[in-house]
Amino acid sequence: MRSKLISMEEAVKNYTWDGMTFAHGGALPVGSDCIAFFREMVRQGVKDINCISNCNTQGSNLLAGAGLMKRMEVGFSGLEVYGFANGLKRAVESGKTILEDYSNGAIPLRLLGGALGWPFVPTFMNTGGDQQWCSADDPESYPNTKKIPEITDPFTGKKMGAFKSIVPDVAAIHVTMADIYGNAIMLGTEWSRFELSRAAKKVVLQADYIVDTDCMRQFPNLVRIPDLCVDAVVYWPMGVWPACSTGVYDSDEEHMFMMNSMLKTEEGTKEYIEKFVNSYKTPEDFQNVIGAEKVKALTNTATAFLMDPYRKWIKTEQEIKQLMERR
Amino acid sequence: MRSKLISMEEAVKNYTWDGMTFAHGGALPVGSDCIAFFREMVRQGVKDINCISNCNTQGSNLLAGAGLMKRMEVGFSGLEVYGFANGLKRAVESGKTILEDYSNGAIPLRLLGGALGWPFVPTFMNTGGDQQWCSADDPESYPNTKKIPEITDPFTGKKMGAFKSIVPDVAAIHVTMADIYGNAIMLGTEWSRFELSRAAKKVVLQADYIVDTDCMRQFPNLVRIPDLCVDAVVYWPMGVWPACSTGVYDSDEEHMFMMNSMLKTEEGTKEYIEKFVNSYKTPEDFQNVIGAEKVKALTNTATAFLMDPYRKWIKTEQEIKQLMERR
Amino acid sequence: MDYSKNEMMAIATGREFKDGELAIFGVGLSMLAGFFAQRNHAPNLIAFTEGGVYGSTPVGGLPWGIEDNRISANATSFTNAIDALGMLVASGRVDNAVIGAAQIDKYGNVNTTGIWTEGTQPWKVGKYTLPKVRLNGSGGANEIAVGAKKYLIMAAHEKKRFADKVDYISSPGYITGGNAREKYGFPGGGPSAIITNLGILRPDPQTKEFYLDAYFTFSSVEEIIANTGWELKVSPNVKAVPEPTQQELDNLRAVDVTGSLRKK
Amino acid sequence: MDYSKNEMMAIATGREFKDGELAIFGVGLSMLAGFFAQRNHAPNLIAFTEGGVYGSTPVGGLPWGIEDNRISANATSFTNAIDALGMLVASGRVDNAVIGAAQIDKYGNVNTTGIWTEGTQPWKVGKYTLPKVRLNGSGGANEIAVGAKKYLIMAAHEKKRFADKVDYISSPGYITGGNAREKYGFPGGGPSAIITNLGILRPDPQTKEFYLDAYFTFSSVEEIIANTGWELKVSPNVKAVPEPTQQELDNLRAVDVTGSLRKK
Repeated sequence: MRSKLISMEEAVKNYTWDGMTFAHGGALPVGSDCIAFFREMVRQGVKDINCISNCNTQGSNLLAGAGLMKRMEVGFSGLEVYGFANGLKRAVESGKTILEDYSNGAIPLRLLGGALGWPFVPTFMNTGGDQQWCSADDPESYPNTKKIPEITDPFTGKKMGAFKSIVPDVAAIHVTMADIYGNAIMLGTEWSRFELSRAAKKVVLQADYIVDTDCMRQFPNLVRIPDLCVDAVVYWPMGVWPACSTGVYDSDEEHMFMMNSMLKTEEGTKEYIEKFVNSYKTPEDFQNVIGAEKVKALTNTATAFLMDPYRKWIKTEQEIKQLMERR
Repeated sequence: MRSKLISMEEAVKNYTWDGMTFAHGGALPVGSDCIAFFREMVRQGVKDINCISNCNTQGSNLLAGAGLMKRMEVGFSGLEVYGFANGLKRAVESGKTILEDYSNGAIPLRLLGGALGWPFVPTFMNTGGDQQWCSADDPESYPNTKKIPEITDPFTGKKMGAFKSIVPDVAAIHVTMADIYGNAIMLGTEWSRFELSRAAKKVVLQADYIVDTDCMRQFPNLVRIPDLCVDAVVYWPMGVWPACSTGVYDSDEEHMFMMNSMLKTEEGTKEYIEKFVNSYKTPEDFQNVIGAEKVKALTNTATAFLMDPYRKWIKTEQEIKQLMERR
Repeated sequence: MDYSKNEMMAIATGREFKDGELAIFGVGLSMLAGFFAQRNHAPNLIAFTEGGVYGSTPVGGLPWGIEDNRISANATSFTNAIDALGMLVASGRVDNAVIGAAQIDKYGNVNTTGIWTEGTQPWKVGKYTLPKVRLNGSGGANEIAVGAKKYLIMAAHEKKRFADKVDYISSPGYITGGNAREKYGFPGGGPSAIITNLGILRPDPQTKEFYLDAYFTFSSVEEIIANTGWELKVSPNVKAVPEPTQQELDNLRAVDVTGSLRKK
Repeated sequence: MDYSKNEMMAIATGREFKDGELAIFGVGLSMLAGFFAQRNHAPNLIAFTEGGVYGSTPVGGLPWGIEDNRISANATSFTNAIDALGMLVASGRVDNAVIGAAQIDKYGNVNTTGIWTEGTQPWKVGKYTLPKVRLNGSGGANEIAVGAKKYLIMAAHEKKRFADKVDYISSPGYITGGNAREKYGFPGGGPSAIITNLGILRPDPQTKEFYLDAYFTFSSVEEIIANTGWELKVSPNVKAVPEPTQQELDNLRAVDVTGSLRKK
């Protein structure tokens, strides 16, 4: 099998385009999303994105704040204890981004439906309330009957709702460890990454570590995303920053608040992009943008022990450079 | 939290009853099913079992051969390369066991539906063929329209089928490792054990090893069955014998064939039960029934390295005895 | 009074959790109330978060999110959202939970999605219009609302939050009251109490309209009525909620390491 | 002839796998044919088994089952049945596969469930009756039949197996022929070939009835017609299947370590 290891720049160039349906994962406000991939999307100015988000994250907050998100389907549009997502909030309130509301249980089930090749999934979630009755895509009809239509259980005759399955064009997924073929291990909650990796037409992984395939053979039950689901692998340490990657680094409280407050305004967003998106090219530069001391503090996480069983298979920067050149 | 560790005898006494809907897992003909639990069911003579099997195994083969299985829903009723399951075959051909046919993809999805609290799951599987048109429960109607009824996708108007979800009364599940609270790690394919552990009203684990909870805290992503899904834990080494447990022992080719040929007849089945069911009481006796040399040969498996990361947390026989007494 | 209103609210919420219940905790106040209950009177309360994080307790301070490393550092199991929200919550297996509310109405319907200019609410104008203020959406609270056997709603008691009808139903309570939930076949039973910083409201068994059941000693029936946006019915047996015991305060403060609830 | 009929059948089956395809292997002959293809001409053929066993090759002999330790010893990933059979196979993602058959009819419908006494078949008597001989059921073959973009059917060529109509459809092929599959919305395309120990049958593009496309050099059109239970149509361009090359035989035998196919 051939190596799927490519650069972040290539990954965004080859796997994103204007107007695409893009999904991301973890898609958790404080943990394990492909934030670095979003930064590169913003740098390359991919626009009119139809974004499938389980939850909003600083990645979708940035994309929306930069005016690049045309539409979003989401279960939770905030940043949990870090507050409202100002970039997204501004885009939605101004009408720049059309937001179609679901819940945190709904998006994973709709991805499950996509993964299984079902056109719909039965549900009790999101019925009897305004996720069902309001549709941002079809605003004129209230109560809406097409977004989450009523169906009948053929066995009991009881009524319930139906979710439309989701098949994203591309999913960018953060993983803790990947080998060069795309076998991947996630530490911490999978959230909806397992279903997403099967639902999307193309899958790009963003990994904190590149490990040897021997690691996968020792822990095959941990490899929840096998190579055959994956099209490309990008090595990008601290790629979830300023959010956290379980086992690797904590969330950067200072930057989480600062970033979110800068995204409040267009000017602030421009400034943020200058300082934290256009200010680096390589993963090495990126570390400098974060700052060595900050990286040291954040990687000193109480979850670090979760990585211990796998450290001996971690590829060095040098080995990874060689693997990239060898393609 | 209290220990859920109990003896095999107690487990079958407390969690099985005549006429119950019983599900088992792995439910793979050659791997990782709770065969020891089935032996105890046969010893205690639990009867009229409504058996939910993803596949037949030597456990369901024995239960049916012993005349204790009233009905079965199953995707595959054989023993793969080990041939037809003679005990089950005899029970079905004689009309003693009513067998309702599905497929290997169907049973897991029906358990998924049960786990999610859905009354049905949409499907393309098992439609356009005799799993849909024939019903052993409702034999007079052909083509049958109630077993896998036709439903309509509310978004496209296209037709598809619907499976009835399954909620077993009790599931007995083999796992490689469990702690005394019911946190469990499976090595090898999960088959449908994850869904089963959420679909069943009660769950009993049969474990090759009891490990310390520290093992679970080191590998939380491997703990696919958390304690809150589990009612009881039984320690039973070689519990899958004569089939295989990935990472622990291979299938016993000689016994697989011998057992299956003995199950061909009622007499042979009686003899098998005498020799391999009523011939032991404790896990220790059970090892002697298998034979020390055989155990040595079977545990010398090419998959043994898969257990290496966890060995330091394995509880000794002595520690387990103490844990049992402490209750 | 040697405790804060938020501490009273957290303790009153914690008292609603019984030993041995299966519960899902959110972040913030809800998690503090839950872990307080576990420490104080419900040692066998089994809790998890909506990401499928099992068997863990916070480390190094209150988590910033349900997937924060602070709640992942000592977990016994990590699974996924379909497991936690689909198989355990929406399916009807969870006994108890806590959700928050930006707006709440007399039937316990919760709005966390947006605030509309009066008169422009979708249910009033018969179409979906943009909210004046976009909030966070339902998150996993909708799954709790449809699936939990019972659940608690926590909210600061203010007239503008306690509306006769919410602008948007993010998490359905009893919808239009009575047996309105039955039409949707929800596995869950609906909200069992609204616990505020002033007192406790409970649903009428028939009408499902929330009435005032009890007030905190630092508040009063009058204050609560004055801060409720609908004509709040008062129980004939309305009573004062017992003040926190020293043991309860000690246990709460042991959980609230950062003292986030102390501020009065 | 320095090869066996089974070896010819395995090689002819292997030739149908193209490099880069995503394939699911069963046990026995099907797995040998697949791994032969991978070794011989399709190095990037990606294969998995229905248990969600990925990236592995057999160790210590041919596996007794798709979950046997012999196929689990060097896997890169273990998941589950819903992943493998639901998300990869039934969903329409798999390019190619092989299934076996106890009985097969002119439209490629496969029976692996039971054999009925002539005249008592459910489709004849209009009710479900007990089979005379209970077989193994469909296993994962039904998911392949509904979901795989294309798949191959392997069977020993005997008149009683090759029936005008199978007793029971365990895995639907083209059902009643023509576009009959469309009614069911199957994601998959149906069977692309029936490969026997005598030759290769392929479906007519319109009628979907299987005709004789090619015969093995040790067989003949006449022998194949004589061993087929329906009036087998013969392609005007019917041809001999090229004999195995030495390289093909070497690669097959390197995979068939136990020589299970050698027996003539």
